[in-house]
Amino acid sequence: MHRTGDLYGQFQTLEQQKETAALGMWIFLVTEVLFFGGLFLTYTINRSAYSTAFGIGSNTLDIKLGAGNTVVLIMSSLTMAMAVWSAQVGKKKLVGVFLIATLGLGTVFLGVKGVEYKQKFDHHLIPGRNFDMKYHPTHPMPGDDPKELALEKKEVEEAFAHDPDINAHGQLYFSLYFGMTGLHALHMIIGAGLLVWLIKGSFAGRFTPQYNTPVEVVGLYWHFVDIVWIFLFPLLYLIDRHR
Amino acid sequence: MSEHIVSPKVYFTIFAALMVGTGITVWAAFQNFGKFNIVIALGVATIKATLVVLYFMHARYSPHRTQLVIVCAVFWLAIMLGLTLADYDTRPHDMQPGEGRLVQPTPAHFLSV
Amino acid sequence: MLFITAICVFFATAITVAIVVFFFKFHRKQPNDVGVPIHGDSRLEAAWMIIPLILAMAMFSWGAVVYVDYRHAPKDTLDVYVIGKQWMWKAQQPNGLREINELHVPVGRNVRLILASEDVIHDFFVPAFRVKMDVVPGHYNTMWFRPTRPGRYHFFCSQYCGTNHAVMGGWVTVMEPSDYAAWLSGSSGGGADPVVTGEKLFAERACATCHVADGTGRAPSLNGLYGAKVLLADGTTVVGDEAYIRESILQPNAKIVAGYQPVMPSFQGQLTEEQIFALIAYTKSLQSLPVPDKGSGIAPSTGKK
Amino acid sequence: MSDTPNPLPGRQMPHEDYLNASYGIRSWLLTTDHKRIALLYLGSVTFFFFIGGIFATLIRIHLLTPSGALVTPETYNKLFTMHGVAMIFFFLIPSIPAVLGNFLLPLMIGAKDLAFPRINLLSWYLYIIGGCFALYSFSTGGLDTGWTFYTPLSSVYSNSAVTPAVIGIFINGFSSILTGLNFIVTIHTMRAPGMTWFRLPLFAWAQYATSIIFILGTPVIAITLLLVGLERMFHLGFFNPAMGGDPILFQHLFWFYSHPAVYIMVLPAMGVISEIIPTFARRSIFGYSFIAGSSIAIAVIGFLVWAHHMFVTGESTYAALTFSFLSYLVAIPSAVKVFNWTSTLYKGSISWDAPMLYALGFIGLFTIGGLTGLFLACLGLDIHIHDTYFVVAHFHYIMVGGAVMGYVGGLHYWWPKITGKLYPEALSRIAAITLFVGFNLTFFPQFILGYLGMPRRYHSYPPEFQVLNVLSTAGASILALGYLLPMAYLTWSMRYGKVAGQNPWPATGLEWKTDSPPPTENFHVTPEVTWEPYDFKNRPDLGLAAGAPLPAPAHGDD
Repeated sequence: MHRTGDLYGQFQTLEQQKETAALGMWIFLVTEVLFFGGLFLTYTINRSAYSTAFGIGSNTLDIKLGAGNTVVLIMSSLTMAMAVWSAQVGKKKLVGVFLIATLGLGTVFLGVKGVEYKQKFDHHLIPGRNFDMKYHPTHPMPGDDPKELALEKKEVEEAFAHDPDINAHGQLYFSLYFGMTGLHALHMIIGAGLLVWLIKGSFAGRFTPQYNTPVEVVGLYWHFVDIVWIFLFPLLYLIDRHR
Repeated sequence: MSEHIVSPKVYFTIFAALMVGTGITVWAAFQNFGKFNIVIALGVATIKATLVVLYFMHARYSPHRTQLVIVCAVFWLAIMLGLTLADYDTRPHDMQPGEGRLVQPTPAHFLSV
Repeated sequence: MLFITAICVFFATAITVAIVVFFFKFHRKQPNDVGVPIHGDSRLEAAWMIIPLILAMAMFSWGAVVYVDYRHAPKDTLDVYVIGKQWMWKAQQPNGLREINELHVPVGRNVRLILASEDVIHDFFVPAFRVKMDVVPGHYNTMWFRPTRPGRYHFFCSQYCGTNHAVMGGWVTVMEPSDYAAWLSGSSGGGADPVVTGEKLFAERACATCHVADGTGRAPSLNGLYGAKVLLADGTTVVGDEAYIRESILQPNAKIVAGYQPVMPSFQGQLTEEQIFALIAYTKSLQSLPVPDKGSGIAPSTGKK
Repeated sequence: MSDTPNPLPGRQMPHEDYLNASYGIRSWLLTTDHKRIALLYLGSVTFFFFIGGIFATLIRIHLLTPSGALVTPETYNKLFTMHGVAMIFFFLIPSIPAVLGNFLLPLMIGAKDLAFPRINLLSWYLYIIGGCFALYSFSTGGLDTGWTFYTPLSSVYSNSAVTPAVIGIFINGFSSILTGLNFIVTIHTMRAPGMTWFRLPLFAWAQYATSIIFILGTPVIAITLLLVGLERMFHLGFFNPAMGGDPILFQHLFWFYSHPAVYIMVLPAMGVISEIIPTFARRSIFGYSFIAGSSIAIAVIGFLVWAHHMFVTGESTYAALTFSFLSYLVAIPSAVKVFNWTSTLYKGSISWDAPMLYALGFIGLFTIGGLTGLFLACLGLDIHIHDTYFVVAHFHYIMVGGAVMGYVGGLHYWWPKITGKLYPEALSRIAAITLFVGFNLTFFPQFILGYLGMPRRYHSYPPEFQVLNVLSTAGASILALGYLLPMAYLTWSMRYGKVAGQNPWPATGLEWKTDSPPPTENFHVTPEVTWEPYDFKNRPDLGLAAGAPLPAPAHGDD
């Protein structure tokens, strides 16, 4: 199909094209909801079966990093929304600024996630042959809070006394943890790629009050990724903190 | 259909609300509310998600068609989670020979051998 | 069954006849002929939504009654343990007699099979009795039937389970009760009485140190546990059935009896399915023993049997 | 010309159409034209149909004798698994939507293309990549888990190439999702002026309903199979009871998609039938809004019944009762469709063209398939016939008797539009009848086999089942002939067939108002719809009014 300016050949008007693109993205997000939904269901069923193991697994996560990341991601949603606004009101320069801010915050999020993954690796909490919930409490790492570590140790020991298979159940928790956060991170990476493309476009001054469909559509996607995290954070980090 | 432009003021208000929500979740997680911990955590998360959808994603100002799409997503998610959990949750109340009570263990499984 | 078949045959025939009749009767005579433009009739639509709906509900109700009955065995059953593994069936009679790919049952008794799998999902299917049930690893499923005529009947595995799925079957032999009794005592070479095995295990694995019969131990007495309601720490009750006993052996902390500490270690991975069956059989044999006033997990309202 | 009236004899001047607009392999592989993509799909799904068909043939030959003389048990298990995977995921699910839907949807609603042409091409590439993974799995060790991939057999115990297969289906899933997304958006935003929702062809309604299932169901199977793949590769325990996982959970997730997937296969076929019947009965369809509504109802209720595949897994009795009840509800919209189609024949002017024969065959077979579904939905009966040949026969009646009949019938019906040529009429009628007879002979005995207690997926069976198995195999050979025949003459007609003209039947849809084959942009002038669907009376342009002059092949009105 031929393209005239910003209008693709199969459409009659720019407005129709914009509506279509937005609807397309919304429907894509519906499939994403169900895609993550399958994981959430798996998580729910297993968590209700093994709440102790899941609680212990959850408590080994670093709540400061998790909460910090939540703030970072929500902030990136704000800058994304502002980028859309800038395009809508024709502040071409601001579009680029806000997009870069979004990308920056997204990168920070992924970086923190990387740090957390590294920790889990060091603590022998990657599902597989070397997985051992007992390892970390007995092998302190530099920078660990001894009080917290002692608490963890007590918790793990108690759990082991009753259920020698807590490692298997803990592995389930971490399989789901890596599955869910990994898939979320993958979505972030794809989103970051889209942002780079948008930033290029914004430098070329492509986005105007008349034509800002790409910014808006990518914005929808980005906010969705944010929403997934809004649910992942309490489910993975906070389920058993009150013990 | 003219485009509705949301003012930055709204965005910042929503952002503030989301921050407060995050604060509440984290605070509540350390209190012991028994069964209600999970309810609070997911309740706040749902409110936060709704705010994002309505304002950041402009669903509030979108055509009915888009709103219908969102409702469908939530509805189907509810079907999947609801009906599956209904199976698991009714197993403990299932009837037992002569007793009118259940047999099946919860998904607790473990195989020996 | 007959009802459903009749309805289905009726509708299939009616539609076929209608199609064939219309097909010939309204065959186009002139190349330019156009049919009569009838756009529809809401009354007709309503009729053919409501009538099938009523018929469907009748079918549903019939099926539901049969199913609920099937899923809930009567009380006085002869319990046989059946284990499926790739690709054979092992059965164990109440007296411990073991069979492979064979199952002997007396005629006229309610027989309940307690099904467990050692590997993948299987399914125990006796076409002649119209019963089947999946054998799911990690779960106990039960099924029951009441044989009415002596004879030998095929049973199959009907959930696909790998290479030799098709040959994972055998014969159910239905015998006169006297023959069955003779067969049980006659072929004693099969194995020890599971109650005896269970009792031995109970001692060997030091269960008896805590589960003291008179209720003075660190754990509740098991006398009278089977079939009774157990009061749990969270205030709910649970029936002391096979599934509960199995769970309590493998995951002691899942359901703590009221008034006791969660101190029992898990026997996950330390007992075979058959040993668990034996322990359950032993627990069942304690059903009629006197329940101590204190130190039993049984809910007071139920009292002893 | 053909014996059917042809209001528009072939244009005299040579015109450009989508087939000769550009040449060369690149112009096909990089095309964004929905019509060319449809043909790419046509080629690739036919390829998978062949593969699946070969497996089916071997299965039927193997089952001639009770001991199964042809192949080893391992090979047999691989054959039926690969038959299922190839046929379901790579033939039936894409067949009507991706071939006919792709070709027709924009034409039917008067659009120049789908909403997202490049995503449409991407769908095809995803399908091909997924297909390559599946073929890789088939050729390096095969696949022996059953197409249902039940855990822990698939995730732990099977020694076959499960991982590439699940990756293939995962990727193919995204092809389905993107197709569904494209269709829904297209129907919402790309309709021509005057094409209101209630003037949409019923085929478009059916595609819409199918797309709902695509976008809501497919992501769930994608994530589920992804988890199975991960479980296999990294020895995780999501569904493995030995590690604390739950195999029943897998079945819930699997059937959440795979039951609605049955409607993905049959709904578009119902759409095809709803087009063919009014055309050849030459009268308005009976109960338009009820047929349209029942498509949506099937799509929605179809999502609420999945655990009826699990009545004997030990799911809770309450859940079983609920799902059985809901399963009966889904029977109602299907019945409504059958009644309406039959009523459309009443006082029509019925011609005996091949597409009509396929359509009537569809109604007959679908009725049997649907009614036997009532047996399976009945809890008490399902205990006995679950996982037996009764189930096999039932779903083949729906999928082969229903979906494939619809697909082949639709191919015939729109063949003149797709290629601009007519197929040989006599041969095609013979093929339709051969298919119908062969199909019934193959699968009807299987109902009886199942009721007698022969479990499915058996490479050998007790000798008392032999007679019925031999009958079934005999039928299968007739059935194979019934499939090869259309493949041969349709291919032949592409070159030697008579020129079809715009509207050979004639039919009322918008797709018949443009050239055959259509030009790349579908319509020379954006069409405007002023007529009601399936209305033959007020359409002088069809040239059916007694004594009416044939309409002039004016350029302006198309």
